[in-house]
Amino acid sequence: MSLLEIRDLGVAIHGTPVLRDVAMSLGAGEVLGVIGESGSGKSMTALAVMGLLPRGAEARGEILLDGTDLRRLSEAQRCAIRGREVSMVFQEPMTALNPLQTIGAQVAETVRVHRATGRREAEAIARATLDRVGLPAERFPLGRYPHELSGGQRQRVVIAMAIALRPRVLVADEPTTALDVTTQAAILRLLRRLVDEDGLGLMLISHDLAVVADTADRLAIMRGGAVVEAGTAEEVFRERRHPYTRALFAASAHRPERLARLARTPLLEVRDLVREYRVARPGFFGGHDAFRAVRGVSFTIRHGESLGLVGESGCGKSTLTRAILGLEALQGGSVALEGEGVHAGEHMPRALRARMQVVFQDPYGSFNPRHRVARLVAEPFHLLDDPPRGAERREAVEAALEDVGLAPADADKFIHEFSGGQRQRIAIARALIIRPKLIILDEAVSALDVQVRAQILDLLADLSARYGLSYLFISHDLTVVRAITDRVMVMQAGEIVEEGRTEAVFAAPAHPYTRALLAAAPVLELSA
Amino acid sequence: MFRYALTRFVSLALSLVVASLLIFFMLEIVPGDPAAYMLGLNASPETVAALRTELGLDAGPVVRYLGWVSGMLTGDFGTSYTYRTPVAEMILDRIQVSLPLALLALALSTLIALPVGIWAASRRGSLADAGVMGATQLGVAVPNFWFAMLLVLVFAVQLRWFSAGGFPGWDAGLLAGLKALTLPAIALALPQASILARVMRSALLDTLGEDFIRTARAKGLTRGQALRRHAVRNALIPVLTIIGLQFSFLLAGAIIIENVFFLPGLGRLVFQAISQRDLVVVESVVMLLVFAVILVTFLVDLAYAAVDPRLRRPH
Amino acid sequence: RSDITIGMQLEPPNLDPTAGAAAAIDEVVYANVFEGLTRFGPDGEVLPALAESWEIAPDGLSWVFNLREGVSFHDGLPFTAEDVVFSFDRAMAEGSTNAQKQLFDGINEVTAIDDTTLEIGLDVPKGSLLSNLAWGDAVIVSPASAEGNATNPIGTGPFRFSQWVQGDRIELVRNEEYWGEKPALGKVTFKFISDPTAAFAAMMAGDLDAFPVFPAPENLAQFEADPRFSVIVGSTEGETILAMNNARPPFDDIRVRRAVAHAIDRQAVIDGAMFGYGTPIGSHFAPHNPAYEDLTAKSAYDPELSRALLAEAGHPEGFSTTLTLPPPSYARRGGEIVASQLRAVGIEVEIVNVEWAQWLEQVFTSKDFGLTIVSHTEPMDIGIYARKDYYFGNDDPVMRALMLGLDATSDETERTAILRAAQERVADQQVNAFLFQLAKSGVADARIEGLWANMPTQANDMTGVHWKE
Amino acid sequence: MRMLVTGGALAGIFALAALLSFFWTPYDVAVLDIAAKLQPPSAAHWFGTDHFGRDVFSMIMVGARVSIAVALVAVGIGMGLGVPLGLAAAASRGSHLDEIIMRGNDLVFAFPALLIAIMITAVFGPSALNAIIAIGIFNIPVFARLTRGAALSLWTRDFILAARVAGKGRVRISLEHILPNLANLLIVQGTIQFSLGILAEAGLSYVGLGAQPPTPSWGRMLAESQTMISFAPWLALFPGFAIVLTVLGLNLMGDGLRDLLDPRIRRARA
Ligand SMILES: Nc1ncnc2c1ncn2[C@@H]1O[C@H](COP(=O)(O)OP(=O)(O)OP(=O)(O)O)[C@@H](O)[C@H]1O
Ligand SMILES: Nc1ncnc2c1ncn2[C@@H]1O[C@H](COP(=O)(O)OP(=O)(O)OP(=O)(O)O)[C@@H](O)[C@H]1O
Ligand SMILES: [Mg+2]
Ligand SMILES: [Mg+2]
Repeated sequence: MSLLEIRDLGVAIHGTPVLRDVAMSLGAGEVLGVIGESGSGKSMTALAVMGLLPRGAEARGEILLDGTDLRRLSEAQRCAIRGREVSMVFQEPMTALNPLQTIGAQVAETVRVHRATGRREAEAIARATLDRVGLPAERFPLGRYPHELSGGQRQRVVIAMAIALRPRVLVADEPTTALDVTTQAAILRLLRRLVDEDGLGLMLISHDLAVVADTADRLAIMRGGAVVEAGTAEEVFRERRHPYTRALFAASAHRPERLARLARTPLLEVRDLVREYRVARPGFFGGHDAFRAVRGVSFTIRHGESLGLVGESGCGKSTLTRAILGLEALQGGSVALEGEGVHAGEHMPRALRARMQVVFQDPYGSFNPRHRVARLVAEPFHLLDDPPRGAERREAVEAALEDVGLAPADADKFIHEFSGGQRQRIAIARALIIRPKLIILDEAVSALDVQVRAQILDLLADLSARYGLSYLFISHDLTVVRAITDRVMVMQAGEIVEEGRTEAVFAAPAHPYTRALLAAAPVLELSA
Repeated sequence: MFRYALTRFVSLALSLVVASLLIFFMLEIVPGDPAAYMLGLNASPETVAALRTELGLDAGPVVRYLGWVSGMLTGDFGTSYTYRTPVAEMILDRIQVSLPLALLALALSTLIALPVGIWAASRRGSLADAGVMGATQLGVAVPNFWFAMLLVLVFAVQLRWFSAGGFPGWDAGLLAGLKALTLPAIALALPQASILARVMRSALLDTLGEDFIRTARAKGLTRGQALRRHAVRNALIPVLTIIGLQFSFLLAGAIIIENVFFLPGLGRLVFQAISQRDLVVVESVVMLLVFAVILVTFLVDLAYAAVDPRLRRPH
Repeated sequence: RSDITIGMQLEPPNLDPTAGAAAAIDEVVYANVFEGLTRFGPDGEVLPALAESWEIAPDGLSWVFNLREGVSFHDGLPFTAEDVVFSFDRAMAEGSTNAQKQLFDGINEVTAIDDTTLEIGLDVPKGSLLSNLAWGDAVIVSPASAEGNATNPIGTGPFRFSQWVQGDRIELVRNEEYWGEKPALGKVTFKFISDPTAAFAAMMAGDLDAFPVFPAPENLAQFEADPRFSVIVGSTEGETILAMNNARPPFDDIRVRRAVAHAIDRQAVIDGAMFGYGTPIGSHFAPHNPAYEDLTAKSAYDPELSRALLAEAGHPEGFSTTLTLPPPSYARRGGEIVASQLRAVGIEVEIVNVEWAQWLEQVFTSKDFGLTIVSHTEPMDIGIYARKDYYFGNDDPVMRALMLGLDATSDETERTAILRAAQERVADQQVNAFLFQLAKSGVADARIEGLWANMPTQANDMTGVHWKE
Repeated sequence: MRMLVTGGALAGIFALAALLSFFWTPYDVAVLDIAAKLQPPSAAHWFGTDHFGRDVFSMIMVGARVSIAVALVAVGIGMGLGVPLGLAAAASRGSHLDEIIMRGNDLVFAFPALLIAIMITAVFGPSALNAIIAIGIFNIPVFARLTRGAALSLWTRDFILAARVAGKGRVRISLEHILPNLANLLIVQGTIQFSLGILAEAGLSYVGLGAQPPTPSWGRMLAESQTMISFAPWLALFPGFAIVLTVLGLNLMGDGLRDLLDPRIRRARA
């Protein structure tokens, strides 16, 4: 009999069904990977297991822990199980901790809620647990507050809270999504180690097939609130019985067809670019310190070229983007577009700005929710001296929408009426409408589900082929960069540490940081 | 921290200077002459002129402004025109009423509002919650002078539990003093408590929606435990802001209540002084109140740091 | 019981009656703490006080006062004629800030003949001298304590000052060394309650024993009905008038002034504003005075006549003007009624509510107004109609002559005749519209006796007040 | 939604009464009829008559006009000046302009509101207009702060960056992108300030600093009827109820609007 068995689980929120007949099982010492696109019901399943469904949710079915149906227990009994028998780790390490309590207190609390131990004893357990998750006493005393830790470190604290009492089941809902690749790899290693050492059952939830592939023993693939395929990892990988599973695998490894039309002439030249932020200096008489986010970066993009920029979170990628776009003043170096200098500020010639556009990471946040698509897409016309008006303008908008595979009628809708992938297409349409030479894509596909991501990548390749566009493609996702770029640069702490033809860099990374990055990136081994 | 405090302090000082200029020159253009007011209908112009000289009203506004400000720096607030007593003494007398009244009202409103707000939040959506929120809506909507009037009619005139107003002075004993301030404090506290309860509730509901509450629940804390140990303190920050604002409001805004209960407080002093054109008194008291508000805001900022460790050190 | 708590609407700004016009000062200290050579009695009669008796020289230019012996100030210093000289010289001096300095007009010298004899020399005969010396502004202070009287008043009266909790109350205690009959009360507390509702509540709640000038006439009926209280209604010296700016059009035209006067229904004003308390007057004179003449018929309520007069004066469609109102409720409420009555005959009235300080500056000093309502509370003040620069702008040589004649005589019948002539003159000229004599309506615990019913001067004389067994 | 409707209905009744009063009231409130004073509510005078014999029902209708007008214009002043200031401060975050605007706000906040109102009326004389100014001044920092805070968080949004990439300047962005996104917030706060304005007008009129006779206002009616509450309670009750109900209505409306417009709550409901 398995440790945790979910049978016929159904959940409805305010009458809307979100889970249907979900069934999964998890044994001791085993990792169950739960995969599925956003909104497929992964988190709901996890919360149902914990008995922490949101207000207005109604559940059916059985959740058996060692044969006992958790759903039949009283709230008091469930409280006794939560944290001791079944624990949970949440996605967002930044907000999962109480900012006003020390990490020691928060870990110790798990112990004190369940055991009548003294403060001292609870703290000893907390200490030992923190040591175990890789937060040694000398660098991480119990008196630290969450805001004094990095994201990865916070996630370790959350894990420590969950495993302090050595529970038998640990539910981890997207525990690494908010972290960069190297940190992600370390956390996954830690979780795997806990499974092996303590023999706990781990339910590992992710939308990223590659993340789970290395770690999971069993897989459950969800879609639309139901499990479409389940089995041992090997079986699922091998057989891919359900069409959705196959689509998911295909999309994860998708590489668009690219017809490179490389010219020799340089389009964008960046020389010794320096960008500093003023930050408050610690201490009593501290003034302001300059923090160098970008430290002397130089590179060139040629006409028609697609250049990749990779690096972990916070290494300065977005800062570099803003500097190139002339949105922020530089502290050193220069940026030139077709030989013309880009100077930050509003006095930047519109004709120059018109040659360069951008697509942001968050397909929703980059649109004013109060404007209609027509107005959103037409916004860059502001850059033209003689923008089209009236019907002409409308035609231009419709053409741009058609270019990215949307219907002309979509121009009259609001942005919230579109899906994530469609929104990103609209963002691209907006960037395209004035026919720029260069489009900067800052994490433009990171927030998308794999299948949508594949479509967008195809679109980008197609547009580049048709209009001779150049891209600066920024991402922390190596698979994507490898698929779409001609050359790649690796950035670490504000500096470019390696640069070269994409294939060459991926095949033979020269810099140790590049090697670490490549090693940490989860790779989906496609045997079939 | 220190540096932060220092810059805050400099800007506070600047604000005070601007405030003093505003107050002084605004009162300069108030029509009406204190000397003429004091001497009434039958006085001859020469008599009025003599009194103006005696009061130092002859000097130009700039000279008087500088005199006033430099006096204040040394704790000398000048001498009241009409009362002929040092303003500092008058303020000291009145503050013995206003400050305890404000504190009492604040304590009352906090002691009522916080538990009520927490209680309503923890029973969100229930009938009790709706009832409490309805009551607070009403509490906010009732003008406090109207409420004060009703309090007097019921508790002083009908039941005779309290006197209708007045203040016996602290010499008469702590109990007598507190008793005299009870009704006014209740009248002042009711709308404040309503506001505070609403803020407490909504702040708590906000924090209850935070991820770390879910984390706490996942540890095995019951709903109540999560509320007490994790939510309340986090919800305290907006509540603290409101409490700070309320204190200054209570200190300065009690004029109407002081009138209804004929309490010798600061508000009534200013009110009366304005009508008597006793401008030194008005200037000094308003200045003091502005200073108090600024100080309280400053203290509230410091209190944030006590509640929130993220603010203790710059990052 | 030998203590009493008296309610007052306004707090005195200071306690020196010789250095301020505020009525509240006298209401606390007059006849209680300070005394003059003479004083007003409960009905306005002038009585001896620190002066036992006096003689006038035949030419009327020299008065000799015999002062009481064995009198001492509250600080223990004996009272002598030198103190009187000091007090009067101080009030008359150049740069004096005595609000009623004109009381001493015509006095050229004050000399102490010996400790108990004083001589006052005059430039011209002055029939009003004795009553002038009875004013609170002419009380006797001691050179040793004069400077401190504002906050620590030291006089010769039956009560001595005990403490002042500013904003709240003033306490007086019995002066055990008093030269005259000792008062029955051991302690008197004056409590200041400006809000009429609060005053009502404080009386009802038993916080106060008496409120001699109760600010809300509308509540008197309730007190009347309650056996715990007695309502004491008397007269004051307050002629409440609708003053017109005689110096300015359209009120420089007597027909317009008469039109205004005839437009006003006095009884409606008294009923609406004062809830029936008040006596209609037709001139600037107090009805309780023996020389009073009822002239209300001269300006009886007659809107038709009013309209006719307006048309005659060239305002057939009426005109618009402003009505500046000081804070007391007789003015604010009365003003609303007057405005509506004037509107009925075509005079559009814009009400401007002001504070006293502003009223003094705008109306009284700058004479920048059309109409205003105010109560003139000084006793026997018809003389203001003889003043040249007075605020309502009535420059009348006839009145000046009458007043000179009045001052020159001390013969009662002659004085009465002059006063009647003056009343008629003022009514005929319709300098102002005369509304009513302000009533003094007070409330007291039914067990209290000895409170003044009338208010011939601003005073709360506590000497004769006592609790019934 | 229910709150919004109830609140809107409550406040709406009084708004309608105010509008209607321009054309019709049961009795003329400018005419005094002393003989008919202090009549209790009856068929002829639904809410009785006051001490001057005026019809209280008519006075409440006309009073609604003053109360609503004062509060509304004061909110208008607060928004009209506060919002642009807040937008400017946010657009120039960290600059001297921002600093000056924010410190100016703090300063206004630091002044005891009622005392300043009293000072203003001491200078200019009491009138409804000065009540408006006095209340309006204290609305400015409320809106400026709110606007700045919300605008600052909007400025960090990607769509603002997108607009900058489209070459738009700060003023344009503030007007085209920031302001429309603040609308909900401003409407909700506007309702709240509106209700506070009605209370403030009542308070000012109560101490005699609001609308001047013969214009009736709710606060003045309350103030004038105070001493008569024990024998003519209708005089204090009806204007009191008018204030309470209007403020209550507006507050309910504010809460309702917040729920309706706040996407977070809307999502939670969905
Ligand atoms: N509080 C809620 N109220 C109503 N519906 C909700 C709520 N939370 C989630 N849902 C709905 O339930 C469905 C499943 O959501 P769930 O959070 O389980 O998805 P998920 O697979 O975890 O997605 P993601 O990868 O984005 O986290 C979605 O359609 C979502 O819209
Ligand atoms: N406004 C700012 N003030 C101070 N420091 C900043 C600011 N913006 C960014 N930084 C810092 O600059 C560094 C680079 O930030 P940037 O946003 O460019 O990183 P990134 O590579 O885009 O990361 P991510 O992958 O998380 O988007 C980080 O350390 C960040 O904390
Ligand atoms: Mg999820
Ligand atoms: Mg970035």
